[in-house]
Amino acid sequence: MAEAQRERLTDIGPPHYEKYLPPVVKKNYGQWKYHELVEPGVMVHVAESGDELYSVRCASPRLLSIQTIRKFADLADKYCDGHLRFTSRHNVEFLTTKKENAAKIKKEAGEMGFPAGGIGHGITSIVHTQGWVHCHSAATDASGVVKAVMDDLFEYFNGEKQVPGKCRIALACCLNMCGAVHCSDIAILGVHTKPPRISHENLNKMCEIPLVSASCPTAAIRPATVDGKASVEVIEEQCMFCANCFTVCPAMPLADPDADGISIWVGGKVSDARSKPMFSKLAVPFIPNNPPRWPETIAAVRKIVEVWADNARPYERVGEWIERVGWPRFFRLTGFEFQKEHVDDFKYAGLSYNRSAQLTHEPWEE
Amino acid sequence: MAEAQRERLTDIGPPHYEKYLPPVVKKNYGQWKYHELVEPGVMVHVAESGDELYSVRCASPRLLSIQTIRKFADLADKYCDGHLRFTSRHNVEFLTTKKENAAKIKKEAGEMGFPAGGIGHGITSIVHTQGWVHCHSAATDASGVVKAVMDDLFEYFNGEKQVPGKCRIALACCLNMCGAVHCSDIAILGVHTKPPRISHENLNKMCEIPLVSASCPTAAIRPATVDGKASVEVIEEQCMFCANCFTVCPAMPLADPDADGISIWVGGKVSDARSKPMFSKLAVPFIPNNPPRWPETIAAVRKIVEVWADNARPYERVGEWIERVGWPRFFRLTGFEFQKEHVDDFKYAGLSYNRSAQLTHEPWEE
Amino acid sequence: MPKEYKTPKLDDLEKGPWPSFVKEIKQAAKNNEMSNDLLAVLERSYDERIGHWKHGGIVGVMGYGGGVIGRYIDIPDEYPNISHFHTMRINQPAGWFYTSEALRSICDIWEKHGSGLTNMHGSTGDIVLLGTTTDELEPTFQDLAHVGFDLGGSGSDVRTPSCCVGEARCEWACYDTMGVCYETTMRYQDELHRPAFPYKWKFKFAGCPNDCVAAKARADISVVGTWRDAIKVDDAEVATYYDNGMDIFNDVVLNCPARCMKFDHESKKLEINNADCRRCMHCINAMPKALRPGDDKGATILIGAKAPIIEGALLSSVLIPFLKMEDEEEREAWYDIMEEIQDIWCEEGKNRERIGEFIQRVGMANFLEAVGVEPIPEMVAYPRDNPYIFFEQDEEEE
Amino acid sequence: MPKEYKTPKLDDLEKGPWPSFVKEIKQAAKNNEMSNDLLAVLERSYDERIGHWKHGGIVGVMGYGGGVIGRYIDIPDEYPNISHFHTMRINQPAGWFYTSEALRSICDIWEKHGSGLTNMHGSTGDIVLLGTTTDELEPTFQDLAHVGFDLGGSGSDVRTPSCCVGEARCEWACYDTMGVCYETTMRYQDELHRPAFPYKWKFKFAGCPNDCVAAKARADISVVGTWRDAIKVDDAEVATYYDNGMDIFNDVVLNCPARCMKFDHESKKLEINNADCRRCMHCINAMPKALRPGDDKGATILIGAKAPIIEGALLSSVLIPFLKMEDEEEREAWYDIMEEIQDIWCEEGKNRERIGEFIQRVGMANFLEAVGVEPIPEMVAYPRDNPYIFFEQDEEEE
Ligand code: SRM
Ligand code: SRM
Ligand code: SRM
Ligand code: SRM
Ligand code: SF4
Ligand code: SF4
Ligand code: SF4
Ligand code: SF4
Ligand code: SF4
Ligand code: SF4
Ligand code: SF4
Ligand code: SF4
Repeated sequence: MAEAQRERLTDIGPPHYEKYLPPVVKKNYGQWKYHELVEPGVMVHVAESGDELYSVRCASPRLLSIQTIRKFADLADKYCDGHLRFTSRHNVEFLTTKKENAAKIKKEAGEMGFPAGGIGHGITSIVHTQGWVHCHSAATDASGVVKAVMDDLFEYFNGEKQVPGKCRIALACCLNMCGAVHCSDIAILGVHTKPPRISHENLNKMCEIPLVSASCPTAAIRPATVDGKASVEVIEEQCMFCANCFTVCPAMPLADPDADGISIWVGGKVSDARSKPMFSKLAVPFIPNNPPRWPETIAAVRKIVEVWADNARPYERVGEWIERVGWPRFFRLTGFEFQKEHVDDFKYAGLSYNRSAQLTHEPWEE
Repeated sequence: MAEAQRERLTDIGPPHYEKYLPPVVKKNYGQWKYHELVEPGVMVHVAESGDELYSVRCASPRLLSIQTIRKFADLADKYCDGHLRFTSRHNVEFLTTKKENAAKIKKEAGEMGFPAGGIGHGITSIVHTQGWVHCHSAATDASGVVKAVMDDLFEYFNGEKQVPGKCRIALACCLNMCGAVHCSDIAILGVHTKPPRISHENLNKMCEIPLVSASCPTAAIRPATVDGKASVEVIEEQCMFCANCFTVCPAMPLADPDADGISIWVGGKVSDARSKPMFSKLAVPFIPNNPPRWPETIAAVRKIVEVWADNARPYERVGEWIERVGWPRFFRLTGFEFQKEHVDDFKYAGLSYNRSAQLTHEPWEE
Repeated sequence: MPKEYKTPKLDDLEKGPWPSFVKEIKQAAKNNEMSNDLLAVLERSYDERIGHWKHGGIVGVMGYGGGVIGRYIDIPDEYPNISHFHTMRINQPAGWFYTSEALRSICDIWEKHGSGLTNMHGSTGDIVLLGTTTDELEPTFQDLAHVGFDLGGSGSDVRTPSCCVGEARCEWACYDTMGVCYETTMRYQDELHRPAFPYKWKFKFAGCPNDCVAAKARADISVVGTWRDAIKVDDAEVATYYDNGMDIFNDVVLNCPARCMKFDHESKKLEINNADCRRCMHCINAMPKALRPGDDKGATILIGAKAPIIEGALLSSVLIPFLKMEDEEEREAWYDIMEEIQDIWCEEGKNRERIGEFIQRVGMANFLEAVGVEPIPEMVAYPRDNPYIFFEQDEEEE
Repeated sequence: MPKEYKTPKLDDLEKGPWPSFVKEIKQAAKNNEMSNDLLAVLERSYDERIGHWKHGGIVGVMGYGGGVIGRYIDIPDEYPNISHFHTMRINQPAGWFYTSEALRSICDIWEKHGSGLTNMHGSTGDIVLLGTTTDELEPTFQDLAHVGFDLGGSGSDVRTPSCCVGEARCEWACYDTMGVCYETTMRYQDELHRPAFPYKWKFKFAGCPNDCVAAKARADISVVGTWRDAIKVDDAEVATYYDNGMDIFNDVVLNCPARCMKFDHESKKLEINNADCRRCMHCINAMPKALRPGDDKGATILIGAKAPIIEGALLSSVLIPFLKMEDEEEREAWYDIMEEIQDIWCEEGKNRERIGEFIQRVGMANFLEAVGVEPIPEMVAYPRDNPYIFFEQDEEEE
């Protein structure tokens, strides 16, 4: 398929964004005055000049076929003079200066299977990763869990149900956390729970033993000779299944149908609004993989959304709410069991102990 | 002086406190209703029964001669039916059911040199330690610094000057921190800043080398043979002058007239009122010892008290105020230089970095 | 016509209101053998509850060290069409703006060379083209280049920078995120394409502390817009919010982390002590028609966020409290500091040690000293609370 | 008549309004050679800016391992009267209550056997008798014993427990601090006098979360009073505070960390959501005539505070959220847990490792498991935020 004649281009960088900006954006660049939610999934930005830009945000599965992308292009041609964008959470936004077009886009995109929503207080799409679709490291699937959870939470996306503030859900299929789930209101995280199975046959051929030993955060790996072959051994009690060894050495896979599964984390955020950025904290240590619908995972996520929606004050993110009422309340309301696993034992563990006598007390809890 | 006839008593424990309680306390034990500040240094507790107990709190240098203790006893006999107590911060309290006696106690104790004060919002006595009076480990004196500082802050003790809340000052003469200064609004801490001088002659005779090596939190000490003698050496760049080696081995003194001095810490608290307990944080890394009045230390402490008193809201402890307005403000208002030493590098250092974009900005600061 | 596989488990995921990735794969699979095999192996993973991908070897395009993730299946005999299934990362246009034409040009190329499946976008921000063979990498790359697209980062290099929509559509943007993101991307073309660092390095640009690109959680360098002067208050609009039933006191004033606002119910006036304001954005978020960031705008530069592997997740921390981003000189000074930092990291950093972990290991103060930046209180949440101070031996008398 | 020393530096510290320790030393020095030499060596320290005390050897009284701190001067030739200058720690009565008679009995004994100087009190809580010789230790001890006093702790033992004044004079005490402090002290006589632990162990008893004995910062076990039911509100007194000009809204409601209070200016009523209340004490502190702790009183038990040496300072953390302290059975159960903890610490603790450091080292969850206490969310400020979980190998399927 090589076209021998063609000059070979490198390091050209991405296209300059300006080529793709709608005229109204070019004209009012840096001159926006305020915005308003028009209806679920539709907002308008008003410029100092008085110009208006309507954005219709539509759900996307992120994993898109070229066929669907072409349909998006067609819709943009029909109503937006060919202009559209994607968001930092992978939704697609159609951009038009005409209010009536916005309504039409919402309707047609909905009919195509890409409903509008996710603006304002509510739940938008789940930032996620590859899972069984593409990654060698996955402890769970990504797209399937996301689809199952979002089907279940759809009423929080399309504006049917109100919540106190933004609630960001993210999924990563292993501890590498490509979805950056460590700062999400609700994080769904694939976990391995069995130590690596070492292929002593191949290890020395495929991997450098010092590199492998050095890769382990807990120093659980040491060089060893097994069946006369240079290899490594893992001190199993010291392994916490991070799979970093597997990242540097394919001869140490951890994946296991029964031992792989999902953990749920809550209360992270990135914005500085009101409170500072926070990490997500462990809510449920382990739920087995149960495809195609992961019902236990769906239930756990929904439970968190519901107790938060019922109890938080306006604007309170999940973590802010829990900080106010305390973790004992969170565990009691969700019914999640508080276990050994919840108590931190990594390097900053000491600071996670409750170093205060400020406590709420049982008789008042439902 | 042994009285051979006498039975040898051991493990009798302390006297039962009941023997020493004033009758009004015995009668109303656990039945107090409320208290009120009567005048600086005098408060009254009112019982459910209506009984009243006046407490006059008088300053004490803590280091007391038996002659002075006997004078306290005389005063207690005169006005309190012989009843008095000391506080957890080493002041002396005279206890009487008669309001008029309270005033007299205050007057007479004041004349004796033990003025009343330290109740309510204000500055009470400085919890402190031995210093050059008794301890081998001291990097500064204790009693002398306390005397100098309290002379200077006296107006905050006797009620002449008002402050927003309680301000607890503590002093410890070395990093062992016998004064538990690590949670004080203002802490005065003696510091060594030169590594131990090893007496290779004696070390092996006086100390166990493995114990000495193990004592160092930063692993700066390793066994070594010096001039043919088994001893240890200190990797000087790894030493942070904690003197723990000296605690276990007298052959490694750190004290040095020029390198010893005082550091000032702020913003700690122990109570759970409003905010949770907090550690004190470094304000001034090093002030040389300047006896008998330690003027630079006095000035630094006063500066903190003044900026706090001028800027904090009612009830705000020093640390609560700084948390609200931010450390940049604290450093600007006090004029203390922010240096390398202020940036933590011990094990939880990472959590002390400013992990947020929430900032105040310069143009608004005076 | 591709082989027809039974996929009962996946079929279940075609149901329901949320758009279905299964439908997408099936759509592509109609005339693409790779996507068809992908469908089959995914169903198998759903059955077996385990993935079937192997570690990728080093594959890529000539002269580049990044931009392609090699991927092979562990049962190539059964699914020969995806025995190779590499992804290509294509550097997105800043702010993810497209024209329909631009999108179609990508689709056409990917139809020709790959699976017909994409991620719009990857979580770093790239256009991810999901699945092709080693042979197709170079032709795809050149076809894309000739319509104006280039590869993004992977491996130990500068990763594809990304940014929030910023001034293009947001009234709160305190600098031109898309402009600076583009400028940075172009400036780092070499470092982006030719891994030469100890580990990856991510830039993200957010126009204000809301941080709509989640930089503070996952970028080695986060550039977060902010302002120094007073919040602009439109008194009439404040009153309108109040009249329309907004609980300004509970929802705005009480939520201010600096506790620096007062609202008077009678006069309906909101008073802000701007000296204490922390630029958290909350009040502005809550009342977008009434409040706006000031005019003296710029950005705070933070450093060192990352996911947990290896030493634990990190959040960014303040490196430069305020930089005037529209001032080219200040931007140049910033690029210089970036270079200084990268140099030191390249010299002293361990293999697979992100800059945040590097700073944790050597200590912030030592790091700053090496980079030639003065420590200031804005950089810390609080000064040290332990007395284990490494006083320097020549300084103790000062 | 003792030798007369010139002490110009110390003399300066006789001036000023705060009571002077120099006056105290001089007073004692009038007819005590030890105190007189102390004065001289202290002046010398003020001149030289360095102390003159050496490490103490092991000195004490027969059958006890603690209670005395040995101390020697490094220039005994010049100050022979203080060549020995040991301190004795005498267990104070709970709450530091005395009669004049009791104080005089101590003074008389110390006049006979020691320097005539004391600390009332040491920062652990003991009566500290400052300075005597090895020979005088046993006679002093027995003289004290015959007037009812015993030695306190030192070394690796239970240290002298101490408590706030509690029910003796405080309306907020949620249990009898002095009673429990005394009971504990008596119960631990053996452990107090005969060091057999890896390191020191301190008990402190505070009647409420104000913690007037600073337990949470410096006790291995902090027993902190609290209550479970509603705060008692006297509406009329609330109104009186308001009428007298108290800014209830700013000073009370806004300072509540749980944000669980409402104040209505019209009705002057204060409403507390007691389910959310954290028992921080602030509102009660601010309005002592109007608010009081509830009736269902008890204590929170916290564990593990200490000063920095060796692994860094620690604050106490929650071990038992609520214990009914007046219930003897619950107290017994608590003593049992203490014993369990001390046993494990004695077995597994390193030399000079406080219980807090021990817990940090082995991990809270492992520690709890060893002690047989269930982990509950009250024990943590927040659950783990890192995914490095040591799943147990038999449990993973549950
Ligand atoms: C389009 C997008 C930026 C982009 O360049 O793509 C965007 C756009 C806006 N964000 Fe955002 N945010 C976008 C991702 C984010 C993210 C990043 C993320 O979720 O990964 C965050 C940080 C989330 C976090 O803290 O974990 C984010 C935190 C905010 C906040 C702060 C909310 C809070 O209370 O913490 C606001 C303010 C608000 O909502 O009041 C905000 C407000 C806004 C406004 C109102 C700004 C404006 O005036 O235009 C925009 C539309 C509102 C909306 O979506 O509700 N945006 N916003 C992103 C849409 C994602 C999506 O498809 O749903
Ligand atoms: C007498 C004493 C207890 C004892 O058994 O000896 C005591 C007695 C009282 N304290 Fe205290 N506290 C005493 C040491 C403490 C300590 C311990 C310390 O300083 O080392 C603390 C913890 C300090 C800290 O957090 O760092 C302490 C934190 C409090 C607080 C909380 C203040 C806050 O806002 O954080 C209150 C409540 C208040 O003041 O409103 C309080 C309130 C009280 C009350 C009002 C309680 C009452 O109703 O009787 C008592 C008199 C008030 C006063 O002194 O202002 N007491 N109080 C101690 C007097 C020390 C002295 O001589 O000055
Ligand atoms: C494709 C993508 C996930 C996705 O579906 O969106 C991805 C996929 C992979 N990431 Fe990632 N990462 C992706 C964004 C991220 C992010 C998010 C971000 O960039 O904002 C993170 C967290 C932020 C951060 O960098 O800390 C992330 C943290 C990791 C890590 C964690 C280690 C670290 O500290 O950097 C690894 C492990 C490694 O590098 O060895 C990793 C490694 C990987 C590898 C290369 C697997 C490996 O071990 O070699 C994955 C290839 C999967 C595949 O087969 O396609 N990926 N990875 C994202 C890149 C697409 C794009 O270019 O737009
Ligand atoms: C006398 C006293 C200071 C005072 O002037 O009040 C004191 C004096 C000494 N302490 Fe202390 N400590 C005293 C209360 C404390 C406290 C406060 C408390 O108990 O509430 C602490 C902080 C809380 C804690 O325990 O963590 C304290 C933490 C230390 C440490 C720190 C190590 C640790 O983690 O325990 C040491 C070093 C050691 O044990 O090796 C220490 C060691 C010492 C030694 C024995 C010196 C040594 O290295 O051997 C001091 C003897 C001085 C002398 O010559 O008289 N002292 N020491 C206090 C005891 C009097 C009493 O019994 O009432
Ligand atoms: S999170 Fe893990 S499994 Fe998922 S894409 Fe990233 S590296 Fe692969
Ligand atoms: S999975 Fe992680 S903890 Fe376990 S051996 Fe591998 S690198 Fe070490
Ligand atoms: S703080 Fe240090 S110097 Fe002072 S008494 Fe305690 S151990 Fe001695
Ligand atoms: S003073 Fe502390 S850091 Fe220095 S060598 Fe001694 S024990 Fe180690
Ligand atoms: S980060 Fe700020 S400037 Fe950028 S889109 Fe979000 S709200 Fe607007
Ligand atoms: S931006 Fe945040 S800190 Fe500033 S006034 Fe508004 S709410 Fe308060
Ligand atoms: S701790 Fe509480 S109960 Fe004890 S004296 Fe202080 S305020 Fe009273
Ligand atoms: S005790 Fe503290 S938490 Fe409870 S209502 Fe009063 S101020 Fe709020």
